[in-house]
Amino acid sequence: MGDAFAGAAWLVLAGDAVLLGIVQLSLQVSLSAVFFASLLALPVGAAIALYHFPGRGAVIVLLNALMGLPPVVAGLLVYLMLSRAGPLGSLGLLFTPAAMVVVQALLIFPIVAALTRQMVSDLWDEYHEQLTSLGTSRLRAIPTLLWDGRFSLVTTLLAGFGRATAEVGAVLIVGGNIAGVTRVMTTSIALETSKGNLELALALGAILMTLTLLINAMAFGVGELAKRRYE
Amino acid sequence: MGDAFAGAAWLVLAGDAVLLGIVQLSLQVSLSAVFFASLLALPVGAAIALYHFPGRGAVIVLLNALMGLPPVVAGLLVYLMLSRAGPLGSLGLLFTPAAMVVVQALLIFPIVAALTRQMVSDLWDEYHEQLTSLGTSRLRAIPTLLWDGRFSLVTTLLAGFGRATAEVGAVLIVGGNIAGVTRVMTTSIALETSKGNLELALALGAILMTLTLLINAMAFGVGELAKRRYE
Amino acid sequence: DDQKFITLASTTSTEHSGLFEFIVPIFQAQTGISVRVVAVGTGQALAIGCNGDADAVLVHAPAAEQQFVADGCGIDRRAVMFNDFVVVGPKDDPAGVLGADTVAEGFERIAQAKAPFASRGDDSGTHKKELLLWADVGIKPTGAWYRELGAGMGAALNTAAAMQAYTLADRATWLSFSNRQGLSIVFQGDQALHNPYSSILVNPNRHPVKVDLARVWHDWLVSEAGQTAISQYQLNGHQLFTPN
Amino acid sequence: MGVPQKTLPIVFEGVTFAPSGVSLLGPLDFQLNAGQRTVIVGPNGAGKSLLLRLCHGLLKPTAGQIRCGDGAEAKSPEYTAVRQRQAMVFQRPILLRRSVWANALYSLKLRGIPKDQARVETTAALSLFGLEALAKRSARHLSGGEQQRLALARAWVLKPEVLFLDEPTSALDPDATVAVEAAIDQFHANGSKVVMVTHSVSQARRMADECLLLERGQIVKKGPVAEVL
Amino acid sequence: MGVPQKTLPIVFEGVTFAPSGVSLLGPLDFQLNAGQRTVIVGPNGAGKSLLLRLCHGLLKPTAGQIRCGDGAEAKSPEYTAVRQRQAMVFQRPILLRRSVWANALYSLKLRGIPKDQARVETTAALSLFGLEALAKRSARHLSGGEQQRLALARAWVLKPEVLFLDEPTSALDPDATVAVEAAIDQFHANGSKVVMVTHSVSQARRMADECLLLERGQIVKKGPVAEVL
Ligand SMILES: Nc1ncnc2c1ncn2[C@@H]1O[C@H](COP(=O)(O)OP(=O)(O)OP(=O)(O)O)[C@@H](O)[C@H]1O
Ligand SMILES: Nc1ncnc2c1ncn2[C@@H]1O[C@H](COP(=O)(O)OP(=O)(O)OP(=O)(O)O)[C@@H](O)[C@H]1O
Ligand SMILES: [Mg+2]
Ligand SMILES: [Mg+2]
Ligand SMILES: O=S(=O)([O-])[O-]
Repeated sequence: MGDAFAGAAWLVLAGDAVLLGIVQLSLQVSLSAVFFASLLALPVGAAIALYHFPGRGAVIVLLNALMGLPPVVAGLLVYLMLSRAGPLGSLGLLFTPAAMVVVQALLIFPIVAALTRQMVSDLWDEYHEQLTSLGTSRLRAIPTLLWDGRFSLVTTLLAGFGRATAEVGAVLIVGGNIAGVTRVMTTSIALETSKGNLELALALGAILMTLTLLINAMAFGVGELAKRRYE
Repeated sequence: MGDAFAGAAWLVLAGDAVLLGIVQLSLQVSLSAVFFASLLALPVGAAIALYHFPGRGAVIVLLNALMGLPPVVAGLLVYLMLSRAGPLGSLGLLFTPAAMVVVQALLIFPIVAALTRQMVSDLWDEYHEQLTSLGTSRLRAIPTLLWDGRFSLVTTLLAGFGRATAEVGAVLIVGGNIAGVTRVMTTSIALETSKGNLELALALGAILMTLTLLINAMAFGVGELAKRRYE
Repeated sequence: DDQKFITLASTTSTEHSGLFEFIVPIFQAQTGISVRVVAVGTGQALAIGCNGDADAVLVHAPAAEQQFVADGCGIDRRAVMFNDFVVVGPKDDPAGVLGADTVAEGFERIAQAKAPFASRGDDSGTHKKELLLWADVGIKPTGAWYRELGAGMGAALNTAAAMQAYTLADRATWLSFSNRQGLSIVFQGDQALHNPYSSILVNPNRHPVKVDLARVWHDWLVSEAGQTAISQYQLNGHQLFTPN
Repeated sequence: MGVPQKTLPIVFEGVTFAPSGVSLLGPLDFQLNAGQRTVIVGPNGAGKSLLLRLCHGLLKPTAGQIRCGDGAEAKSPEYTAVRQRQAMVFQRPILLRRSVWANALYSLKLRGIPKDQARVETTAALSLFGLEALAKRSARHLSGGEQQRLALARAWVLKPEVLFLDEPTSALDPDATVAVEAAIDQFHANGSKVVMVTHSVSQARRMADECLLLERGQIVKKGPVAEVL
Repeated sequence: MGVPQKTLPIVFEGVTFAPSGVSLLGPLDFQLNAGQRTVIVGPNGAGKSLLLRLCHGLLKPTAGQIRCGDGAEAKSPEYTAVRQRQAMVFQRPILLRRSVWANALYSLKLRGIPKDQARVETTAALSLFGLEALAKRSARHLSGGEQQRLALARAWVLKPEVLFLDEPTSALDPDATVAVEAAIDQFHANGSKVVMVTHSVSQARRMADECLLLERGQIVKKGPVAEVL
């Protein structure tokens, strides 16, 4: 184990082009997915917290339930959409990083939206009457609440990011784990596992977790600094 | 697709013993994992929110990062522990449902703990001085805050539950997807996918999502009733 | 445990073919022992065996099997059955593999046409066979047409189907695979495509495995009863495995 | 009269408020007219704050009607526009998790007031309520009285036609109370309607043209302050 | 004297409070003695609430020392025990998201008071502060004055040696104010120490044995109320 990890760490430090490419693609895909999913999920989650409409309870239940959308299922759905035989086949997106971003965004969206819905609901309980009195429409309240809750919402985004970097089922199906094209960290780990190279797989896992840790540490640091400025 | 789904739905309704067994095992494993993980994660998350200790920031970052622990990596770690060649091999837990509960609990723990930490932090900001004045020790504040935040914390538990029912990487490694013993919904879906039975796989996915929806609807209903009583 | 069982590590292709679903109940009826099949990648199956987490293995990767025995992980390797590999590809066969006389010729045509080829890329028995075939024709496959997937047989077939690529598959998986889209067999029947399966007992001196029960299975596979059961397994009218 | 009157009078017709079956307020029939300073007094839990919320359209009556000058009903969506011409200082104001400055500026930004003008008005309001030195502070860290002043400033910048004040000087020191009462008077002099809740009999005497005495959800007396108290 | 005195006097020695470099309070040197009702007055933002928080050990002084009767320092962990013999009613009390009853009972449960006794005392406190009819209501839906009374009841049941009151009647109606002042006096008569912040000069006159005038974080006057105000 020690050897395999030292070996893998060495590959990273030595700038092994293949491994670096995989690492980079992993980050690119997952960060893009978080970015695009959150762009939509934050306002949508907030909107569901603020607006009352028929079927709202059902939408909340659906969103909460979709936090449990299996990556394999999401992968299959996107595969069928993007496959040559599917409705979007002509785009030629299957087995490209773009397809992986799409499927991960699909997975992350409900997580970020559902958790945002909850946090914004709690904030809205407090702000509701005051904001309404000040003349804030519900639409206008969305950015207000997202902004005032930004320090807490970071954790929500990190949950989404974690989901993206960790999952393998979806990117495997729509990416195909093609070496040099769509191979990312988790699919590499799964591959090494199926090859029986368990220690190398774990070492890759350790590298992935190290990266995740770094990104989380950065998010935490930025948050703390911003909080200090605000206080 | 329609046919495959109708067929799969028919199997469930007709009480197909194999499919029902798989469905039941899925629920048993995931609910147990959520239960055991939360038993620990709720108080631990709350404790991290309340206590100040050296390295607290690092613990928060670690917990947030572990929301991104890849199922395959968790699976490998537990596999190496439970393997005959590993330290806990003599327990004979590998390829049993118990092992699947363990690995899913490992995956869920950081999610529930990190999100609880955030929610309890926010509540603590409000309650801090008042509770301290009333003579609440930090230890005693843990149940107080968990109780007062219970309606919001449900979403956290649902996020954990979703993670558990959806993942395939971990249960595949430590469960082995043995027919009749450790085969659950997600591993069945993955299996049918690799057999090329995409429609059957999707139909199984739809059944799984229906179950997840039902459980989420129940949680929502209970929550709303309880809220009404409280109000 | 009042129920006697053994754990068998095998590959996804054997499992997906439905073979175990057919023969294990027969075995159990005759011996009272049930078999829990863990179907994973070839390397992982051997690793599970080597760690003592399975009592026997059934795989199709001759070189890796020899290594497994040589490393002391397993004992008593026995040939159980065989089938063959097939080259599958798009029905319109852009590389013209259909006209080839040998698999080597077929592979050469694919390389020449730079037609998409999906390689398992996972060190499985099938992948190693494919690499041997390329080596035989003296081609080092590289370039955008050669896509190294890193996937199990089923996943590789799904991917190949969607990108209309050629690939090498074991017949059992191919026959039990539904999502063929435009794929069909473009070459089969060369002696070079022989695909033998072996049963190996996990070395009981390394780990406290259920060697006695496993041996019953091991023996049964090559017995009259086991061989008959294997030969009787059919899918859509095709016999998938031929007993040795 | 500086501010045009459109939201007045506010007319209550058989209004009751009973959120979960139990009646907390009413039935109430009365109206709030332009030009007068109305002060609402009454014991704790009488329903004074609920009454202000109903006037301001934050709560919908369980039965009856609340209509305002241009006919909008408190239940209707048009009341949003009416509410924009009103402002309210809550008994327990909620401040945004932002600076004092950002809090005061917030509702002007909402109304699309040009930046420069908004800045000028915010500065004026903060200094009127003695907060200019605290502009950069985070609002949530203000003292009780400072928070109340900020809530007043935030309502003040809106130049509303009707200003609802729920015990607006309860946390203020005596000097600030005098200053705020003067500001309210100036507001009234400009033609705006003031509706104020207070527990201070002396403040009611100073500020009321008309006084409502509320008890257990009912208006038990209404008239000049000398008569009511 | 019903309650034994251990937390008094509370002694400030060169205490300053400057959370982010800027001094908000002090340097302060004074002491709070047993037997007297101390009233703290001063303009908004003077630091009155901060001062109470320091006495109650909720804030740690930036410099200097706060010591209490049995020697515990506000910085030390033993102050937790001291704090358990004090109670505070905050300017803006925070109520638990539970019923009125559960709120009043909460701190008794914390202290492990036997159930029956706790029930009796809770009932008594709720009725003393006029809340008996509201026991089953959810506390967060109370009116402003009702919330303040519940906070008083919650402190009252603890029978503290020292009671810190931060503008405890600011949201109360005149009758309730009289009742609460009487309750505080009774409390004082039982030998407990009362430290109270108020903006009402008349209340200060009624309630103060000793008066502190705080301005900009400094004690500018201290003595009998007639001298100070
Ligand atoms: N959402 C609610 N659900 C149930 N009861 C409520 C709700 N809101 C207010 N109440 C009750 O209605 C009554 C009137 O409340 P309101 O806040 O109007 O009183 P108030 O006259 O303003 O009293 P105070 O002088 O204490 O501020 C109170 O008894 C309160 O507990
Ligand atoms: N955590 C904090 N950070 C920064 N400034 C603070 C903090 N807490 C209080 N202040 C400031 O310290 C000053 C004193 O606050 P304090 O709450 O003690 O005032 P006060 O005398 O109680 O006033 P009031 O009569 O308005 O309640 C105020 O100007 C306030 O803004
Ligand atoms: Mg009120
Ligand atoms: Mg104060
Ligand atoms: O469900 S996973 O794809 O993340 O294993």
